[in-house]
Amino acid sequence: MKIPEEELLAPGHRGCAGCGASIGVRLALKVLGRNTVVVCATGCLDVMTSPYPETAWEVPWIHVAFENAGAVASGVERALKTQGKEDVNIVAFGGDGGTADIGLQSLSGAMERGHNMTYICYDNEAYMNTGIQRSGATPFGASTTTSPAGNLSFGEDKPKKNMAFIMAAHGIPYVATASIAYPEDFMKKVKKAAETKGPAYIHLQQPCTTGWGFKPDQTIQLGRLAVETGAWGLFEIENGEFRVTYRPQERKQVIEYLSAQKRFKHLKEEQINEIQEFVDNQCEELGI
Amino acid sequence: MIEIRFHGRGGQGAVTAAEILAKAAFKDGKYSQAFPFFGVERRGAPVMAFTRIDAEPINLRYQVYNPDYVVVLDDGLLSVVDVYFGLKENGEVIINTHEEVKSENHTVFDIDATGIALEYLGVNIVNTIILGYFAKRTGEVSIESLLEVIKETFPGPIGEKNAAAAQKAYDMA
Amino acid sequence: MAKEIMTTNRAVAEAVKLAKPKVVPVYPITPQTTISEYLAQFVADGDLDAEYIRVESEHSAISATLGASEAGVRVFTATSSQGLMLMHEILFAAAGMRSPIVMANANRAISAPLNIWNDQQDSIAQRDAGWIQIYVENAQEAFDTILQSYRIAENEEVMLPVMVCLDGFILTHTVEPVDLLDQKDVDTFLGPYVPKFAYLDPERPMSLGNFADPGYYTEARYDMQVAMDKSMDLIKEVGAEFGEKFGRDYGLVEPYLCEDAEIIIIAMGSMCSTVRHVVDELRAKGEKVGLLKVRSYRPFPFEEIDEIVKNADKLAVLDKNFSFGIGGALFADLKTKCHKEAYGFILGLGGRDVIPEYIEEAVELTKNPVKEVTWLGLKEDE
Amino acid sequence: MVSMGCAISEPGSSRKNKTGGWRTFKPILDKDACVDCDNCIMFCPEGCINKDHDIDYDYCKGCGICNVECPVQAIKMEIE
Repeated sequence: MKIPEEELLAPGHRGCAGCGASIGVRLALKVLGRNTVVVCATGCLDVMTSPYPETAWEVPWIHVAFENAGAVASGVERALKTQGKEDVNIVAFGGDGGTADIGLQSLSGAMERGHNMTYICYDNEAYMNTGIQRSGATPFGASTTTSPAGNLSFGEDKPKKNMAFIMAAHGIPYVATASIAYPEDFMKKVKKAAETKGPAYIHLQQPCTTGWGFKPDQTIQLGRLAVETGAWGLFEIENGEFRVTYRPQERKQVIEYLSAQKRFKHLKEEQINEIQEFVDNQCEELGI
Repeated sequence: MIEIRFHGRGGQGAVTAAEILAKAAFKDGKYSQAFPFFGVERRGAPVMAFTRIDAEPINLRYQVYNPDYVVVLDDGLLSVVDVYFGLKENGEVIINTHEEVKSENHTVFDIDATGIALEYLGVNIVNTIILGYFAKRTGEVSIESLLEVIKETFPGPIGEKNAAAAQKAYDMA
Repeated sequence: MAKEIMTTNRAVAEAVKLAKPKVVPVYPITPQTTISEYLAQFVADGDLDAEYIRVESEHSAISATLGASEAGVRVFTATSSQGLMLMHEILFAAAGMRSPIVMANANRAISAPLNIWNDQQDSIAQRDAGWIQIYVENAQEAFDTILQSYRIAENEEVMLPVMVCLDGFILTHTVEPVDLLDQKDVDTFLGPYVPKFAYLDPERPMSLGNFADPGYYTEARYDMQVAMDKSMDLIKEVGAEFGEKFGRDYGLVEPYLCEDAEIIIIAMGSMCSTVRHVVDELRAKGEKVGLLKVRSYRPFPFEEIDEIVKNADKLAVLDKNFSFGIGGALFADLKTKCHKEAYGFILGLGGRDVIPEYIEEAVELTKNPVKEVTWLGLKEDE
Repeated sequence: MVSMGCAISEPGSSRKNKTGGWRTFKPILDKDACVDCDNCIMFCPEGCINKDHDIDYDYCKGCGICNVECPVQAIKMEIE
């Protein structure tokens, strides 16, 4: 795959050193090109890229609120349609909180109505913008500021919400999971999503140096470990057809992934085994 | 100004009757207003609707408390609702019934609108029929305007049938 | 011009059809529902060339409306009560992003207790959102005001959304005569909407809805106040131009027999009609009473009001809303700058019928005051 | 005072905000060792490495991802 050179997310943005979200956006925009309108939910991405009077966006961009990217994108899509600009890529970015929690209703509405748009959830598995609070996408065992490990707690006690399958249940033509550590796989999926007539959803895992607790240079390493251990699976569901897009040759033990992050540091053998079992089951279900 | 209060049950078309009457009066060149006492009641529950007709523009924005006429679409309501409430001294009541209804204080006209409805429409929906009767009995609205509005409100054969039924009631009055 | 007879909701829908919005995201709620139904039918029949978005909530209705507006087209939405409350957050965003949205609100009480009938608490609760708010008295004014609102909202010096407030059921579901306008006249009056400042277009990339730190936020809000001030003249200008063209003129306020009035009743919305009727009756008895209808509640026309009430002895302010701990919002707002002897009256909450007796009682209590704020028609312990 | 609705009509204007000062460690590329895999370009959160693998130090925050992801260790991190 030839990667376009043009950068449509300008430097000078306020993302953390080693920010995974900006990597995800950069890669997506390379595929989407200039004929794109971006709708952004409130979150790290919006705050770090749009401090007035400067913007990091080279393409038209709009942010309104936390929970309504799906609805705002719906309005944008229809308005552009009435102007004969149906060829413009409409892409919405929402974090895991803005997607799996507070924005789920407006996203569901947009998907169900069949708007021609791509929604990309950049999932860093907690509310990072406000200081690492638990979201519906926080994985089992992760310690966050609102699901902290403590004398009586091992952190988050529920598994991660399965957004890709929830979106697939809407019967939309294209759903995929991706990781910033597998850029070609991700970019192919963005291309497919953009070319899909109707709604497409991509759930992009994006390690977060600040929220997960690892050194900024490890962002890609962590993404890779998530996939190589099976903690995060890469697949797509195209017109209802499920396909794994990447299989690790030999799955690593999940402890390698967990022990590289501060948020899992407190876990005891018992919970690590539980997570390993969960990951094994998940991989079996997905066929990884 | 004359004020009319309609009593019916949800689904019988009392609100539509009030609107048709207002529209017909408007067609006659008068000012008019119609509005429901809109409840959360469902099909079958008692409902009310109001019409005001005047030669001048109408300024009143509250319910009709002292009607000149009361129109009752269903005599079953007589045991549930005080349909005579607030009726003006010389006010008149028109009731859909196949029995004779008497009131000590008010003039009551009864019409078997249900009979006509079943004959002409095949269903017990009497709002247009009772308006036909109302037109003749009260003279507040012309039958021509009334039939026109009925046909506009229900386009096609249903409107024709309703208009014929209203005409029949008009002729009976 | 064709004179027809229809509900206010229908009149609103007819005005919207003539204004030709390109995107209409709307969610049904009593008593706004028939507006959304008429518009759906217009689109289904090809009478309105617009994208009708069947959103899943009012929050998404206003969000999609804002998105479409920012994408550069004329838009419309409508709501009521709980729906308007659900929109609350995005109302501020729409005003802050200077989006020229026109929205109809069918005024309805707020839960709890649950109530579907009219009062004005819903829109009053949004008064600080940065929207222009115009309260209409009848179907004709609703029709005319929707059209004028586009001119006001889309004016380059204003660029603020406009909320047209119409009393639920009392107006929305009442059939009465309305003069409609021809498409050609409306086209000339409105002109097309051409976005100038902010729009989403790949040919000219802009970032909208940005983050502003303490160094800019105050200025952004102040600019809105400047725009709100400018809208004051514009509402009058547009109302006057409308009058010249179509024979019905409008302003920020509408005085009725106020010149020599000793007591002026101040009110908003549909109850002004009944107040006129009471004023006529009291005048017939020799009482010098007048009505000052406040049409534009935001911006609040202090100067106009001052000018009209300057010779009156006392003011009786009627509110279909209540700000707990203070009184009615119209009364409280008026008192901030107007130092006339004024009394506030709360009435018509949750659909309680505003009957002439209440208005007469308000006049009596203004003559012989007992307290500053009185709830009219309040049932004591039964 | 501010633009209408605080809209920003200059795309990519965040370039005015030089983030090079955030750096503690500076990546130095040995171009002779570079195998043109482009990992550093692909994974740079700032997008500040061009196609010739020149690093724009005006923006590089020194995260070190390029250093870690370089398959031939052609990028070294040096203290500023």
